[in-house]
Amino acid sequence: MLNVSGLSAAYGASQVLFDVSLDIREGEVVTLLGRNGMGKTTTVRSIMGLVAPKGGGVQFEGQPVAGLSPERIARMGAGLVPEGRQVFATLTVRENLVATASNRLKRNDPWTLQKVYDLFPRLGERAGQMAGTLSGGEQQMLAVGRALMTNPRLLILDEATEGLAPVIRTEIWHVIERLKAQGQSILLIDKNLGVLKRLADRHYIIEKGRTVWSGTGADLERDAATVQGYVGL
Amino acid sequence: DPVKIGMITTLSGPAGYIGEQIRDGFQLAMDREGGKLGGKEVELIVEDDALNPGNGRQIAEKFVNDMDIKLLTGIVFSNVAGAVVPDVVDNGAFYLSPNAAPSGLAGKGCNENYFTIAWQNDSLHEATGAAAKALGYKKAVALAPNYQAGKDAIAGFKRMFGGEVEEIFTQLDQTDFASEMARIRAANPEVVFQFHPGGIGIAFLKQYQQAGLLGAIPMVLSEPSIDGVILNAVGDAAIGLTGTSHWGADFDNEASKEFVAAWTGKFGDRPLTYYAQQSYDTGLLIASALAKADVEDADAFREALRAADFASTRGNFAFGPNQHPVQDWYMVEVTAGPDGKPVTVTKDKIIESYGDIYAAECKM
Amino acid sequence: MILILEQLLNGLQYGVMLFLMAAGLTLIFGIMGVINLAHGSLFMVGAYAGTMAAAATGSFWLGIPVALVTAAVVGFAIEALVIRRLYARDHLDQVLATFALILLFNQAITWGIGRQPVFIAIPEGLAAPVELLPGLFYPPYRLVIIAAGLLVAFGLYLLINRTRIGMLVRAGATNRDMVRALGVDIRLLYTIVFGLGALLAGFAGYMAGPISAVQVGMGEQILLATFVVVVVGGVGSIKGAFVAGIVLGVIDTMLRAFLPGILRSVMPASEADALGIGIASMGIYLLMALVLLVRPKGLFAAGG
Amino acid sequence: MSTQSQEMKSLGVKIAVALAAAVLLAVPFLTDFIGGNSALSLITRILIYSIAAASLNFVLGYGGMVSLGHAAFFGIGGYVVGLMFVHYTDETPLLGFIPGSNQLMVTIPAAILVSGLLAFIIGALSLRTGGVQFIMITLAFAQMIFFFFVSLKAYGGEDGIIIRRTNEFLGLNMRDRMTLYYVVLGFWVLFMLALWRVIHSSFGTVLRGMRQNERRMAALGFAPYRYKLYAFVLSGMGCGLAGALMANFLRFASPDMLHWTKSAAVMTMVILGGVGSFFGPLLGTAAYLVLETELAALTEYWQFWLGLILMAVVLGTKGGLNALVARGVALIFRGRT
Amino acid sequence: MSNAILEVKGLVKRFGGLTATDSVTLDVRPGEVHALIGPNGAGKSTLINQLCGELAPDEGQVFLAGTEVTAMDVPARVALGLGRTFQITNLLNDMTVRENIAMAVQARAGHNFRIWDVVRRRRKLWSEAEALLDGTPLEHRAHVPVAGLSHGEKKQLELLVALARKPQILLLDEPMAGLGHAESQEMVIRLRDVAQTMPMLLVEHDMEAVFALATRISVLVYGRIIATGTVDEIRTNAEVREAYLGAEDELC
Ligand SMILES: Nc1ncnc2c1ncn2[C@@H]1O[C@H](COP(=O)(O)OP(=O)(O)OP(=O)(O)O)[C@@H](O)[C@H]1O
Ligand SMILES: Nc1ncnc2c1ncn2[C@@H]1O[C@H](COP(=O)(O)OP(=O)(O)OP(=O)(O)O)[C@@H](O)[C@H]1O
Ligand SMILES: [Mg+2]
Ligand SMILES: [Mg+2]
Repeated sequence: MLNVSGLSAAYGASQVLFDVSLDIREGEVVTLLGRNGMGKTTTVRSIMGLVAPKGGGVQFEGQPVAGLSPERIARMGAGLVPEGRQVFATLTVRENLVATASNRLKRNDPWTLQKVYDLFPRLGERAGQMAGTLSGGEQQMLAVGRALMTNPRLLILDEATEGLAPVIRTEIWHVIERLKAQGQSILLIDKNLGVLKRLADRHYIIEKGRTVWSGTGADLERDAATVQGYVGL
Repeated sequence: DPVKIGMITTLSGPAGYIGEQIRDGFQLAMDREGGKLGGKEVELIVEDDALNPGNGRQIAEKFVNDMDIKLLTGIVFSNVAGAVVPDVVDNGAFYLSPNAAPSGLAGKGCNENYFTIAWQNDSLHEATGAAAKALGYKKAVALAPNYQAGKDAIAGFKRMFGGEVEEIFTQLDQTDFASEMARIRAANPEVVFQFHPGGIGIAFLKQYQQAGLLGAIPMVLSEPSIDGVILNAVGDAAIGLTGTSHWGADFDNEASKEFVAAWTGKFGDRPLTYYAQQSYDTGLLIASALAKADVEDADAFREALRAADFASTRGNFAFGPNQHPVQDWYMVEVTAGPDGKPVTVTKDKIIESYGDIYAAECKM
Repeated sequence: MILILEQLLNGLQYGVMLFLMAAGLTLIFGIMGVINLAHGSLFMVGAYAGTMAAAATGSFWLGIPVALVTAAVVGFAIEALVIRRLYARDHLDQVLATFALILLFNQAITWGIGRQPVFIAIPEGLAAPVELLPGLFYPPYRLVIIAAGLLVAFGLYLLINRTRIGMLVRAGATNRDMVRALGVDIRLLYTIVFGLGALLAGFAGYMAGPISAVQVGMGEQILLATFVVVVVGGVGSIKGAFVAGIVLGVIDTMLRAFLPGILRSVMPASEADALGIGIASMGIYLLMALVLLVRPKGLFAAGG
Repeated sequence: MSTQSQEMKSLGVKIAVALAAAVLLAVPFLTDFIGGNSALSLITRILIYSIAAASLNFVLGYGGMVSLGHAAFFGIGGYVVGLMFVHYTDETPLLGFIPGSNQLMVTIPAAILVSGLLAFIIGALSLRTGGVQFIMITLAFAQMIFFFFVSLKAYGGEDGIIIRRTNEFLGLNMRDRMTLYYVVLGFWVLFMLALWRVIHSSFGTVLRGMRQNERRMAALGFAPYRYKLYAFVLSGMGCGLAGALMANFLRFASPDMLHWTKSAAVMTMVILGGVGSFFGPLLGTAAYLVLETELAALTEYWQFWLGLILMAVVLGTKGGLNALVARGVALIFRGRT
Repeated sequence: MSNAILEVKGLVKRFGGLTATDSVTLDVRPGEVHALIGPNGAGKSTLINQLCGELAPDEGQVFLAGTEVTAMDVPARVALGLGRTFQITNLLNDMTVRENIAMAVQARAGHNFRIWDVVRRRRKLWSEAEALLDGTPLEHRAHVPVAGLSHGEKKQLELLVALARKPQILLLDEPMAGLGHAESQEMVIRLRDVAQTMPMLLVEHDMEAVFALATRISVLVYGRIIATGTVDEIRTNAEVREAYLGAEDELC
């Protein structure tokens, strides 16, 4: 459903991505691995149209999306949990969740406010509080909930478990498992390699803006030495 | 070479209409002789000071130093005049004021190259005070914004009025006068005097009517509050007011009739104000002087100006010792014109051959 | 007694008028976060458009739709041509651009209509003062303005706090990219909301016409006052702007009405007058400074 | 940036400064080429206003404090000169004990001192707020001072104070435009050098930090309030100097100098030139004043064209004229190598 | 009086109806890494903010090296030797990595009201900044403005800036968050090194790191400290497992 090939991108004059390629098929959970500053977030931003790609192609459901506006891409079914939360600080928790909620793809079992509150009871307790005053972890939950409320076809989680307590982290992994079972496609960026190995179908590693390795969980075990060089163990 | 005349005036902002009147009035004086004044070819150069003393000064500098202009006129506002006039006269050029005449330049600060054709600022309101007195009022409420011109206005009014005056000060940028209306009603004076220039004056008059005070308590106004443009914008809220003026469009003298006809001929029904008239008179004065002397010959030209040897649209006109006008003041009444729009009708003469109180301080 | 009551009513009415003038700015500046100095120009555009229409048709009421539509269309145009390019930029760029707009609008009016102020009458039936209480006369047109102000306040409150549009605009003010990345066409939304703000400005301008002067530069006269209202109320809060309008209106009116008198009872008359007038004439600026010193974010900081 | 290109750049700056110095010194002899005597006045005004603009830019661009009240300091500077002149000619002491003066070496330091004091008071109160509230509270204080002087009957109210003679200075003939120009130029050079030092000083660096992130600076141990207040006072003093020079140049001080539109105009100059850049305020001031005078001479609808040009600059450049010039210079350099 | 560097007694902070800090008493002693863990929204950051003076507590006292600092503002406490990092990075965005560090050095060096010196010539600032950068992942990014750093790089810079200020005690709010897998491991090593000379209060959700670094752990739940103990005590505390750790096998 998502196909990125030979993607390059830059911030102003400094080029960050040189050659990133990856594929996500319907219902797959795919990870993007790499050390800090290698271009994971930039890849995500390029996919979402938040950074204009310089070259290469991005196709969503077979349609080229490079150059489209973020809202167009989002409407086609991409749902983003951005790095660093980026909740709407001046809106309440509830407003954060409902402001951009939608079910464009007409899911018959869409995410609702209640379901999000069930997933993160903490958000229910804080429904009327300004998001800017939430704790770091609460904001992170809100960012995840907000993306879920758009009922996306492809969910992109950029370090979505950052700052979450272990119990909540576990909870999120459960959700991802459940979503995966329902056929949701997911792109994951995270540092918890152990869990990722178990959850994901395939992995990509990027290094200095280039895809340098890709394979399944089994391949990961097999190439442990190479992988360790890229992301540590 | 034509005699160049530099006009620094305010063409932008809410007061832009005043500058426009001044420019057009002067042009009419030139048109009279087919572009000449006093038989000499003249060239009028107009620039907008945007009501900014610094800008005015810059323009004057260019006129006097670069373009070698010896005759300047046109300034609307006193604070622009304050920045421009001293510099102009120090450089040996003449400044002839068609409007602004601050006291600072009328008394100790007077200068032989500085002439005022309109009036001294204070006398506008002194005349109104005299009118209120003449109408037999003893108890007045006087309103003006809390700034220099406002205080001067009330002081001027009181000087000639003589009766009991309650003062109410407003703000310069005030838009709502409901509170003042209530205070006026509570004070219940025999007459109200108010001075609010420009837009706030329009608002004041409209709200006076809306509060039901128009007709209930008579109002007297000085000239700047009832010029033709303001009356137009105020509409029927002005009808019945009493004002004072040194000139009116209905003046029965040749010069005035000629002027009004020329204005109507050129600008149709665009309101005519005393600003245009003052500027027109300035043109006539220059013409009279140019006919006698060269601008280059400053002393002779100054003498010619002092003589004020022209037929003023206001009839009686002479210069006092500080080279400010000595003239008559009239009472005017605002009535509905043929089309229902308010117009002023000139009534009695209130003061005759009046100059100003600063003249004595002027040593020339 | 009746005088105090009347002055209170006057203050209230002035306060509502202040709010009405500031309402559009609350949207554009308070919620969208755009420093729009040209708010006054939109006020002026509405006043001129409506007045011209009223003069042509002879009906005050027909002027209203014309004022609204013209101001909104001009608002759309400004947003699409200028403001849209500046959201991502420093606020100071907005200051310069909208300052340029003021110059353009003032000259455009001078060019097209002329420098003279134009006349607009109060609609028939609303002109003659009515007696609210024995001895308390009040111009009915002002009652209409109060009603209009209340209506606008209520409508805006609902729009901002109860609808998704309100949420999205507030969200966009802090993080535009994120709103887009969640599938909302914020550019369209912002154009619409800016247009709405312009429309409100135009409405206020037209309604103010019969009690003040319709002239070039009329917008700059109210510009500061409107910013004061928004800031005193707490940027981004409709409730705040409304309360601030009324508080400022009442206190300002009461100060002007009674301060010199009160001071005269404790000090010599001439000094009392000078001091009282001095304080009163600094009006809303003094009040704003005091409010901000006590509550640096205004009366109702956003979200409160 | 490589050290080589940095060296190139600093060399470029040196050459530009030397060139500018030569031009500024020669201005009075070039007036015939650049439009006559009034051009000398225009350039004098540009120098004076650019002091005010650079002072504002110091708090606004470097310190992140958007003040819309700097006309207060500009105006007070002017009024100090005016008041001292009035009392000099009246031979009465000001407030009963301060003798008047017509000596530039007295009035200028006095103006700087008084405006610094005023900036201290206004700053100490205003800096309790930040952001938009800061804009408005500085505006409020400036407006109060404006209203105060507008109703100050003893000193001409809104008609202002006419200063018949420019202050005396080292026995020079200050009525001579050229002399006055060089005196202003002298103050300008001193001011710009001082500003350069301050910006690159320890304090200047801290100030830039404050603009970017006050909370971080506090966490490092810098007390934001004190640093910002210090900057605000320095900036007020700069504006006071400009005001004092302007009063001497115009031989006039009036509330117009204190009006909020003056604050706005100076801010416009800063933004036009480029916020937070050293030469931006000068460029902005020059562009603004030249446009204003030249356009006004061409057409009475000059504000329309001024508006259009300002708009073009905002929309077309990111970072004002300074950025535009920098890009132009970069283009030339790249073209060569 | 104990010899604790940092001591908190009965601290209370309420936000409306919510008691975010509920009579918290704890201390940090020389040579120790005191870890503070607890569920999201337990009040850890709120506590840190009160310790460093950004938030005023409603009740209770804070002592820094024996001096009561409860009423002092942030800079005053920093001057007494308190250092911190922010959970959500808080840096000078337009300045480079090196300048950010130099600013911290400058803060410590003083003389910052001088308007007549030249910062670039204060060589010690720059050499010290260089020295701090040496051997870190940011070494080659010294000239990059913070705005051009990735998320994880900013987190690394947070720590360097705090270290450059040379505090007596360091409050760390989730230093591992945002770091990659490999970087987290490197950070643990680095912190262990720093801990030799600098006591710390460490807030962190990365249990691997906490267990590797802490000499003592306190658990905060709903604003209250429910347990304090050694790594092993906490690891096996049933209440903590339930409220916070969850099924640990999920972890790695
Ligand atoms: N706004 C920006 N401007 C300039 N450069 C940037 C910007 N954002 C990121 N970069 C640079 O782009 C490169 C890739 O950054 P990116 O955020 O994509 O990395 P990442 O892999 O997501 O890292 P992390 O794990 O730390 O989040 C980094 O070197 C970073 O310095
Ligand atoms: N200004 C505030 N107003 C209301 N509630 C607040 C405010 N600040 C924080 N809170 C609430 O206080 C609680 C404690 O927040 P705090 O940030 O201290 O949590 P934390 O322990 O750091 O959590 P995390 O691990 O997620 O960062 C949270 O529930 C938060 O929503
Ligand atoms: Mg990233
Ligand atoms: Mg936290």
